[in-house]
Amino acid sequence: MDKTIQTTAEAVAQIPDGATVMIGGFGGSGAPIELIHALIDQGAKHLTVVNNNAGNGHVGLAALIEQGRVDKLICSFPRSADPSVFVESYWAGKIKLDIVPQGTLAERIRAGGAGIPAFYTPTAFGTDVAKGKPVEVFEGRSYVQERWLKADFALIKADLGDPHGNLTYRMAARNFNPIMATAAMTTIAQVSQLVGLGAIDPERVITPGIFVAGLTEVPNPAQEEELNWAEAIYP
Amino acid sequence: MDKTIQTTAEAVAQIPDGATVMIGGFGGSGAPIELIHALIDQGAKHLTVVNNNAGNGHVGLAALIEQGRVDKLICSFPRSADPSVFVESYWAGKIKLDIVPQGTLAERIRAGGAGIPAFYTPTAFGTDVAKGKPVEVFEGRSYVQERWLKADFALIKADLGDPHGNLTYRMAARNFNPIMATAAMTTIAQVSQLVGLGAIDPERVITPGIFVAGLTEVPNPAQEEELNWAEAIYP
Amino acid sequence: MIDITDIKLSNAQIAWRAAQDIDDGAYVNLGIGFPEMVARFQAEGKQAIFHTENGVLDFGEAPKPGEEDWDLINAGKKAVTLRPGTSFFHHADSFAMVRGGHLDVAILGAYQVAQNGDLANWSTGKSGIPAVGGAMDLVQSAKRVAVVTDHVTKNGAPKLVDACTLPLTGVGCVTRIYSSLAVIDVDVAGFVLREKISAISTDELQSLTGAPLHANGPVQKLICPKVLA
Amino acid sequence: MIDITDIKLSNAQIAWRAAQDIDDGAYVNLGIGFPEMVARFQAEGKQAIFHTENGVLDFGEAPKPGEEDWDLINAGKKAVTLRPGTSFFHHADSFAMVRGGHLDVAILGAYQVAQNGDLANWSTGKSGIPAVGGAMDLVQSAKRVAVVTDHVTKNGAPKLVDACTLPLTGVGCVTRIYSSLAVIDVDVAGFVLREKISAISTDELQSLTGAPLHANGPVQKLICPKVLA
Repeated sequence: MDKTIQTTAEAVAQIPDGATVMIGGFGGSGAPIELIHALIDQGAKHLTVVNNNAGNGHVGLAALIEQGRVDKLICSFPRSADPSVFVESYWAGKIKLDIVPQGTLAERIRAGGAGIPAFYTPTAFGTDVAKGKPVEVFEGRSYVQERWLKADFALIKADLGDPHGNLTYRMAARNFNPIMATAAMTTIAQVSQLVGLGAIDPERVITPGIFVAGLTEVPNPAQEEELNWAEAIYP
Repeated sequence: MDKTIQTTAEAVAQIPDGATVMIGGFGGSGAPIELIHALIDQGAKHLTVVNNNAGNGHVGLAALIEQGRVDKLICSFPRSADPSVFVESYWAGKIKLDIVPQGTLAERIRAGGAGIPAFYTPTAFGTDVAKGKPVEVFEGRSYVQERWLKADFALIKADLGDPHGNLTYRMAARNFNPIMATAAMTTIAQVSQLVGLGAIDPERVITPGIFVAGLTEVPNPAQEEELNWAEAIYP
Repeated sequence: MIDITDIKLSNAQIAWRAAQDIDDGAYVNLGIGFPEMVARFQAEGKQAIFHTENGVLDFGEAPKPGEEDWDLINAGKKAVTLRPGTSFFHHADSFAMVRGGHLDVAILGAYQVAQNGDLANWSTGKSGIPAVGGAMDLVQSAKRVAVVTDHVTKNGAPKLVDACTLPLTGVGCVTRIYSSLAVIDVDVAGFVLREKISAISTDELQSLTGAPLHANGPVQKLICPKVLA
Repeated sequence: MIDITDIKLSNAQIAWRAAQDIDDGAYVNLGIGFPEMVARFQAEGKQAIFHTENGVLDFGEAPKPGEEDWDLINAGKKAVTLRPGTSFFHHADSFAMVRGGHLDVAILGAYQVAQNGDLANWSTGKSGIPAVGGAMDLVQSAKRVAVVTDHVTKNGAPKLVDACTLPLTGVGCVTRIYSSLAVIDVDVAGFVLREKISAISTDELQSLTGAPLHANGPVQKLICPKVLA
């Protein structure tokens, strides 16, 4: 078994129009810029994207939105240093926004991967965000029922990867990547370094290969912050 | 801040009669034998214990039960190579048993640590174990509502520990230890090696120190399997 | 009633047959005891990846006696070994893997399997101390749930039944049974006979089965290597 | 109405005052922006441990310009540094830490705080694109939720109000307010004045506050170092 894929283009080739795609990262850290750009090149449209943010500048997720590929965004914080692409799309009515508190977003994704269709959280009780959701009292406190969140595909960024799909992450670039890997039917990882089977210490594996359908090596991946300082625009 | 405690006796000194105590481990792997023995010496009784099993031989959890300290056991699998202590206590009506499917037990503990008062699982739907529990249908499938599980104390076994309580585990000895650490008001860890702050690679920390109230070094900890072959009896 | 003592498959042969249906790279959980034997009979060129509830993925076979590390065990508390590709995780993550539907196959033992796929394998009823372990999680959530079992109990009673009389492990979960006499699928029609050993007739097999055996396409010969370690 | 321009505390002074209430070893989350300033004013001999939503515990201050590593950032997407004791974890674990009640203190900014402890700090209403981030999780689950804020808006309107008119971040969650004029607890009685700057009278402070200020014990002088970086 070898889950290695030669190119980012090949890695995202199967994503159809209308797919729900989770994209890892928090701001620029952990964002799979090269996979997103490959998805732009591939052309899939009418996507629903799950990401903590809404893109920054004109690269990565912002570029995907700028190309008009995203019908709906599920996120917690659609602000950034340069959110102009999202803001313009939003006010033009080209993109729908579903705001989810960050911890609820993370837990819904984790629940999707863990086979938990619903759970209760104190987060957002009594706020507009919880409107219309079931509320239940446990031990005298009110909680909101939240539902799992799953995706057709997850595009994630990892540090090391082996042919079975075992992955590690680099520092805070871990963020949403490991949980999104569990919640998608098909998880595609870009890894900064592909290593041989057995080269990753079993104690250090953060995402076991069972969650990964394919991985492709992208050495020296672009960092969103640096692309934005260089005023990069994709494509 | 230094969470180091000098002795196992001191580490368990505050556990009162009637406490709910989570004890890590799966069979012998990851079982904090020395902390359990210190708890026997300490004398607390009428305990509710949460553990995957019910002890083996006459050491560790089995010894705690044999001393009559455990009123109730919450576990998934009260069988072992030598379950005689539990079996005799059970048939003598000295200990109550609450059987929980292993994955539900793990998720209830995780929920306790994660502030999730209830969640839905497909596990045990339609079985005796789910009797009396709320059932809800999501997307055409029936799920059982399960509640979080918390404890007053958790006694866990780790490999490396630093003065802030950051912990690593050794191979499959990880099991229930990291989740129990999150679900107790007070988590006490025995570590095979106490290392200086900064000596554990931040990427390798499995239990961040926020979950640990105190830790004590037990070099070369006893392994339950080996004690049982030696027919050890505690105390 | 026919005496199947000399014609039935051994546990090793049943395990061999179950192993033939496991794809290369499949993620598999084997129940404690008899089902563990399946790992020994993987088809040539195929390598499954085994999961154990206590937080190990892709572990290897048992170590040599004396070389056990008791921090490296499987759900049956037997020592296992590392392989290139092994990973460790805690119990909640382990069952997230199970419950989230990420396992391709779970193979378990059975006291009874009903024609609607219900499985009873954890409790013999009132007597004895109940012990469920991870079975209830596995049977509800693995993509494919199979059973390896003798076709009848030691007393000759059917283990494939109309409806389970013992406490259930899971409802409607079993899709294939590898018995000591046959391979039987469980689908909306009930028990569907796929393969049987040549030494028994369909009528004889039916007489040892507690619910109707349906046919859906040809019934193949169930042929296993005769001698298995 | 009294002009507080020259007498009110600076943001740095408010942050300094908030920092004095943080115990050594406390686990603390600071909101993006102004609240982040609290980290700079920890009391002598006390070292809090800072949590950031994106999966870092016990991180250090900002690196020198040019030495940033953009894989090591905080929730405000600012570069931070490693410390001895740092650990990394994924987002679900990070918010399990938050939601599970493991943080000792969360300090946030506010648009409005109501006398029942309701907080509004995420949306100014209809205009603008909503962005909630992790605030709703933090305010419901940290052991202590405090606010650092100007006492009034730029237009002079009270930020401490009878009832919030802006969309809520959380209900009944704030227990202490560090404002530019006073330190005010929020308990069952409503706003309880604990400390105020000497340059303002209690009546004047009340006139700038949208709900009654109660007394419960002596009101201390709110004294902060005058010049803070």
